[in-house]
Amino acid sequence: MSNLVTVTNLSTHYPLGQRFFGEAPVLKAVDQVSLDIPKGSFVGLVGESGSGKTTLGRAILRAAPISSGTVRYNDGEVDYDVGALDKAQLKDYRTRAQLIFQDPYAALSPRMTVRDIIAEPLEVMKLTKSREETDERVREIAAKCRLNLEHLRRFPHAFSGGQRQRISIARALVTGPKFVVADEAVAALDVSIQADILNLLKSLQNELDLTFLFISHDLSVVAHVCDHVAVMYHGVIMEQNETRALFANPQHAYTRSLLSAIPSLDPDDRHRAVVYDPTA
Amino acid sequence: MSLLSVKDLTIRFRTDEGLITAVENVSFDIAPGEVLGLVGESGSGKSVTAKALMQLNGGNTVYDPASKVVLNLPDTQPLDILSFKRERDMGVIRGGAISMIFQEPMASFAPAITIGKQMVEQLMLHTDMSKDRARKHSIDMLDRVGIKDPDKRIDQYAFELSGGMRQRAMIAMALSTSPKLLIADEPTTALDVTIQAQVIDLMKDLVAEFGMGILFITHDLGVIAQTADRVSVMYLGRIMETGPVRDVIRNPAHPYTKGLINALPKLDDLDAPLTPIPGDIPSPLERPPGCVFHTRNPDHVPGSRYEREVPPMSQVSPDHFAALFPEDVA
Amino acid sequence: MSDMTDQASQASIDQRRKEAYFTASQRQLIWARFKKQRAAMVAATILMALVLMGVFAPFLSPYDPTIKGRDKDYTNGAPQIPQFCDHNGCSMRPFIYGVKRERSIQTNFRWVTSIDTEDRRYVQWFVRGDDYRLFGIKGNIHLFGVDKGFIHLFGTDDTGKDIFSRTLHAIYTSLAVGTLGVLISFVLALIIGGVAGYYGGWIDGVIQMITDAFRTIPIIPLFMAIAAFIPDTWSSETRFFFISIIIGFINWPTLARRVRTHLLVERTQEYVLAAQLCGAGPGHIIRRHLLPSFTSYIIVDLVISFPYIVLSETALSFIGLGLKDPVNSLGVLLQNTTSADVLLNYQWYFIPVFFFIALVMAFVFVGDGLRDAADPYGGQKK
Amino acid sequence: MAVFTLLLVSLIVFTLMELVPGTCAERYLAFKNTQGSGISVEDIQAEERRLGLDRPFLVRWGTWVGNAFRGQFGDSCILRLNINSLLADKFWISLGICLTALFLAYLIAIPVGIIAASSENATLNNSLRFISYLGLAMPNFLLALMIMLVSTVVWGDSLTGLFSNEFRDAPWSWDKVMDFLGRAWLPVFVLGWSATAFALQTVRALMLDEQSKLYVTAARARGLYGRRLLWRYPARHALGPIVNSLGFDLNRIFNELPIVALILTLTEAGALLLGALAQSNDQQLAGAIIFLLTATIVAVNFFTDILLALVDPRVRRSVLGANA
Repeated sequence: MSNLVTVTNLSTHYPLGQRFFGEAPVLKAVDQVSLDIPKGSFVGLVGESGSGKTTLGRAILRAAPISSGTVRYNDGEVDYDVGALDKAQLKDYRTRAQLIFQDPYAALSPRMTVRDIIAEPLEVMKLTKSREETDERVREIAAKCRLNLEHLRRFPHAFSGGQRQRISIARALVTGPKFVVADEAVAALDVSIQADILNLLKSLQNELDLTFLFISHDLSVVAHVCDHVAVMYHGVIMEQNETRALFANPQHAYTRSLLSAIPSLDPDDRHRAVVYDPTA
Repeated sequence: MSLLSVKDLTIRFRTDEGLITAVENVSFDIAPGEVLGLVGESGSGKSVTAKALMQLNGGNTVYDPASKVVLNLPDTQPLDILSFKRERDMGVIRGGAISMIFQEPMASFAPAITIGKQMVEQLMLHTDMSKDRARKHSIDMLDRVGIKDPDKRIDQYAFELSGGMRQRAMIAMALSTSPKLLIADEPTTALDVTIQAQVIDLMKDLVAEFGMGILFITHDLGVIAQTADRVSVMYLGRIMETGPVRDVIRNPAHPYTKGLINALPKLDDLDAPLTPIPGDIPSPLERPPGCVFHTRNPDHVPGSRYEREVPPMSQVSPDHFAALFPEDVA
Repeated sequence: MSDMTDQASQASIDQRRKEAYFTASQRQLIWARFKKQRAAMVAATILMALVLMGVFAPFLSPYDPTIKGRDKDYTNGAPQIPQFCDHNGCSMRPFIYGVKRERSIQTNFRWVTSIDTEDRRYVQWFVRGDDYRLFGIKGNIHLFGVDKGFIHLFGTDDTGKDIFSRTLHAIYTSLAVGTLGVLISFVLALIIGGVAGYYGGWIDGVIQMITDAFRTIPIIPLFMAIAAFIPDTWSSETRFFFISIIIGFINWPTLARRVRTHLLVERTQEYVLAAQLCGAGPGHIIRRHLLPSFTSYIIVDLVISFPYIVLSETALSFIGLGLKDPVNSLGVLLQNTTSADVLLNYQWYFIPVFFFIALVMAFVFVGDGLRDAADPYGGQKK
Repeated sequence: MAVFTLLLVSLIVFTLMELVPGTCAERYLAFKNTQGSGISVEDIQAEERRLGLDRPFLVRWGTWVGNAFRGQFGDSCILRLNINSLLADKFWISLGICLTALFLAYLIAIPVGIIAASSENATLNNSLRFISYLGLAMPNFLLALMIMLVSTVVWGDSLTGLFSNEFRDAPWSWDKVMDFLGRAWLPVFVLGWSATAFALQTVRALMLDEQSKLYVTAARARGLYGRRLLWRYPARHALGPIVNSLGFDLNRIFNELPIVALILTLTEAGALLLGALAQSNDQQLAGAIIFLLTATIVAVNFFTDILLALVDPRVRRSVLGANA
């Protein structure tokens, strides 16, 4: 199986403020990371806050700067070096790779109707020829994301978290992308809704032949939906493996610590968490 | 005798859209040394309930006259908390007999006052310690929750500590006056998993050491399974099910509890399908009549009495109750 | 059975009400919240009335406010209140008394005005009078007048100009200067604040420094310095524009900071990134996302800054550096009240003062109400 | 930083002064003309050379600013008097009046604003709101006017000026000070009136903002209540932004000063400025006054920044760097 996205030695460094004296310190948000995302796979990227997982996901989409290293995207039709796209290529890449956000409240423009939000990518990129065609596409994808078509006239403030996330997904998928980065797509949702969105993502993957990079801090969620998992800590990938293998036999001490930290649902299994010490 | 007894607590808020019911007929008891978990999703009214125990809800809150919150302290008359109208009366209880820790430790420390000053202030308010003793005691408490260099940290500000450290300091402050009841309002939600695990371990140790009653509020059933003795499950301001934590998690009686457990991804069985609870949580403006959950219950029979009547708390097993009509309790 | 249909119709009404809420745009929601504030609504009504009075001043006022419309026989005349009844009986049509002006040995050869209660002058509607232009249309019909002589609801000034007419026209001028000033400062603020907020970084730093420097200068003394050099030969229109520009300059730094802050906040919102990932260019993002996201706040800011602009104009005119007779603004009218003589003898000079205060207060209250209504957290405040 | 702002401001002021048509020389000689002495174009040029007006713009600005920073403002254009001696007392007196007004405004606004924000009494809140709006809407020159007129009627003394006639030119003495104080309250009151209204708004808004924060709830949950809670928590944290607004409030008072001065015929800086401008077109003098006013505001801002760093550890940290 060929790789849809190949990340090689990718680094993203941010300057940390300005200093009058000496060299400005940098934040190594992502440091020499390599990651393969096979076509049709559901790759999980796990890490705690500040681990650089969001930056990595955005760098792949060219929404965060690439300091060094390369990101390659090859879906059979096109073969892009993402760091070196020209304007036309970048525009094309935007139709092929999309992002789903964590916060369903901040990701939707409050002054646009749901129809306008979903239609925006089509209109901006002029992918449709007429308003009728746009509406047709919007209705199609909205139905796939199980949105009530009568609700397209409404504004985002009328929706609950789960519904908003479905709108967000519909917007990301309306251009027919091949690759989707889902950044903590269920973290802000209630448990009863979370499963619904996860199932939706899974079924959309099958139906639309998508490849996912699923970013999350929650190992148990990742374990359920992903077939590959990479564990990130302080800008570095500590361990990556096929999901079952990784959970059955974690190699890195940090992965073990993460696993032990998940509170078990069994009241009789009250073990203490393993504390990870990076210096050990 | 129970330490805290909440009976028929009903809380409404006055808003632009009218009177909104946040909590309805909630009753529970906490015994000394017992950890009661209160689980619920967003909008279930769990935080509002917690704040009601200390009358911390805002000025637009309306407590139903039938609501009773009674605190039984050793050697004193039972205190009817909701009957206190003056801040001064509440002041004795808040931070003294009952302490509270919040979800966001950053936001709950005053940003421009050192942690130490805030701790000493609380101690001097509730005990007759001298300033020096209060400071020594605070350093001791910080040490006990696992903060290194407590004598240095005590003179720092909240923004100078890391997230986990702040939550530890918050716990140290809450426990410094040896309260009889600790209310922990989502104390681990804002933390990373590894830090969350450490804080949970710390709280388990402290329960063993101090023996106070705890009301532990969270949306995470796993956290409850790890910490609580008994659990109450809330949905849209009502208690759906309550009982010993093992009974409720292993043999849930209420469809909502069952749904919650089925929706949760479990690490030990990766092939188990995730079953969501259908539909969305209704907005507080559209509280369903009858059983508030019937609109999302997958097994709901249209036209049944759950659409009109509020089901009573029926006994499932000793100590285990669910908001179902008796004929539906298996 | 009818019970059932009642319930059904009630449910459908509920449903429609909810649907209206869900499909309500931000503007409709703000309006709905604004309507609930009684003080702001009262202020808005007063404001609307004042604005209409200003706009239709030429029609509503019986006379030309300049020296053209003066009443030579009634200088420093007291207000004439129309009445229906007097000792001679009542009439359906309101009337005022005529006045006589005479000078004789009895009055020490000074002009003395006396009221002749036998001389009734009836109020007429839609009378022909001085020519005026309203929206470019010539007219000479005025809302009311009297059958003979003049009527002065608010009295006259020392040259016999009708204070009522002057007040209405002054409201118009003050509003016009204010609007022009707000527009000028708004354009400046949008450009300067917009550049700073959208680009951020060092550009923002430099612009902020300059804005802050501008904010430090006490602007009124500075512009007094400039206004003092306005040649007396300037026409009243030129003067009017110059004052508007000055006032626009007074106000821009505050607005520019607001624009910048809004932009800085909104720029980092996820929905902006979402639009960028759709391949939207800066133009599209500014037009479709950023501008709509804060127009309501900017409008609120504009309304709030309005009273200060009116105040500035008044202050400048008041010290004689702004607009001058024959142009009529509230500031010019207030200037007339400066002498003790006025307080002692001609109290009606103060009537425009109340209009001025009402105008400014109405603006302040409306602005405040709008601010509360547009506050996204307002509804959640406990 | 403060010096930089001042430089920038001086450039703006100087440029605007330059933009005004006519140079100092032209104007002085034109003034002389009216006094009967005949002046020719050559005279003007000679005068311009003498005053250094033929030098490039930036050089003149540099000289002006250099002198200004040393407190030397040169001679007045028309009056031909040293500006320093012309201003001296007058500037200090007006500064004193403004600062007193500012001080009094906050002395009233802080407690009242805090009480207004923490009280849930709707009548009290609404009436305070109304009063402070009235303060905003009623320009203080109107207020000054009213008081003056009333006092003229009631006491037969218009209360104008800062000194009674017999003291106007007298050297400073105890009696003169008392006389001064007896009259200075009026401008202070008038200037303080709208300043208080503004400050009240600021304080109330800031307090409402702070009170809704979680740390206040947390402090209540620890048993604090009433005044102790109010002063130690929200009030203390709202102090920073209040201190921050001092400079701009002073600016506002300066803005109103000349107008009030005009009505009350005070002969201090504001009215002097007005006179300098309106009658004699004296840009040297006007520039000096505006420079001094701005320098005062910059200085106040500088001190409030220091004060802020003392009050708020977060600011201290960002000023001194992360290691402090």
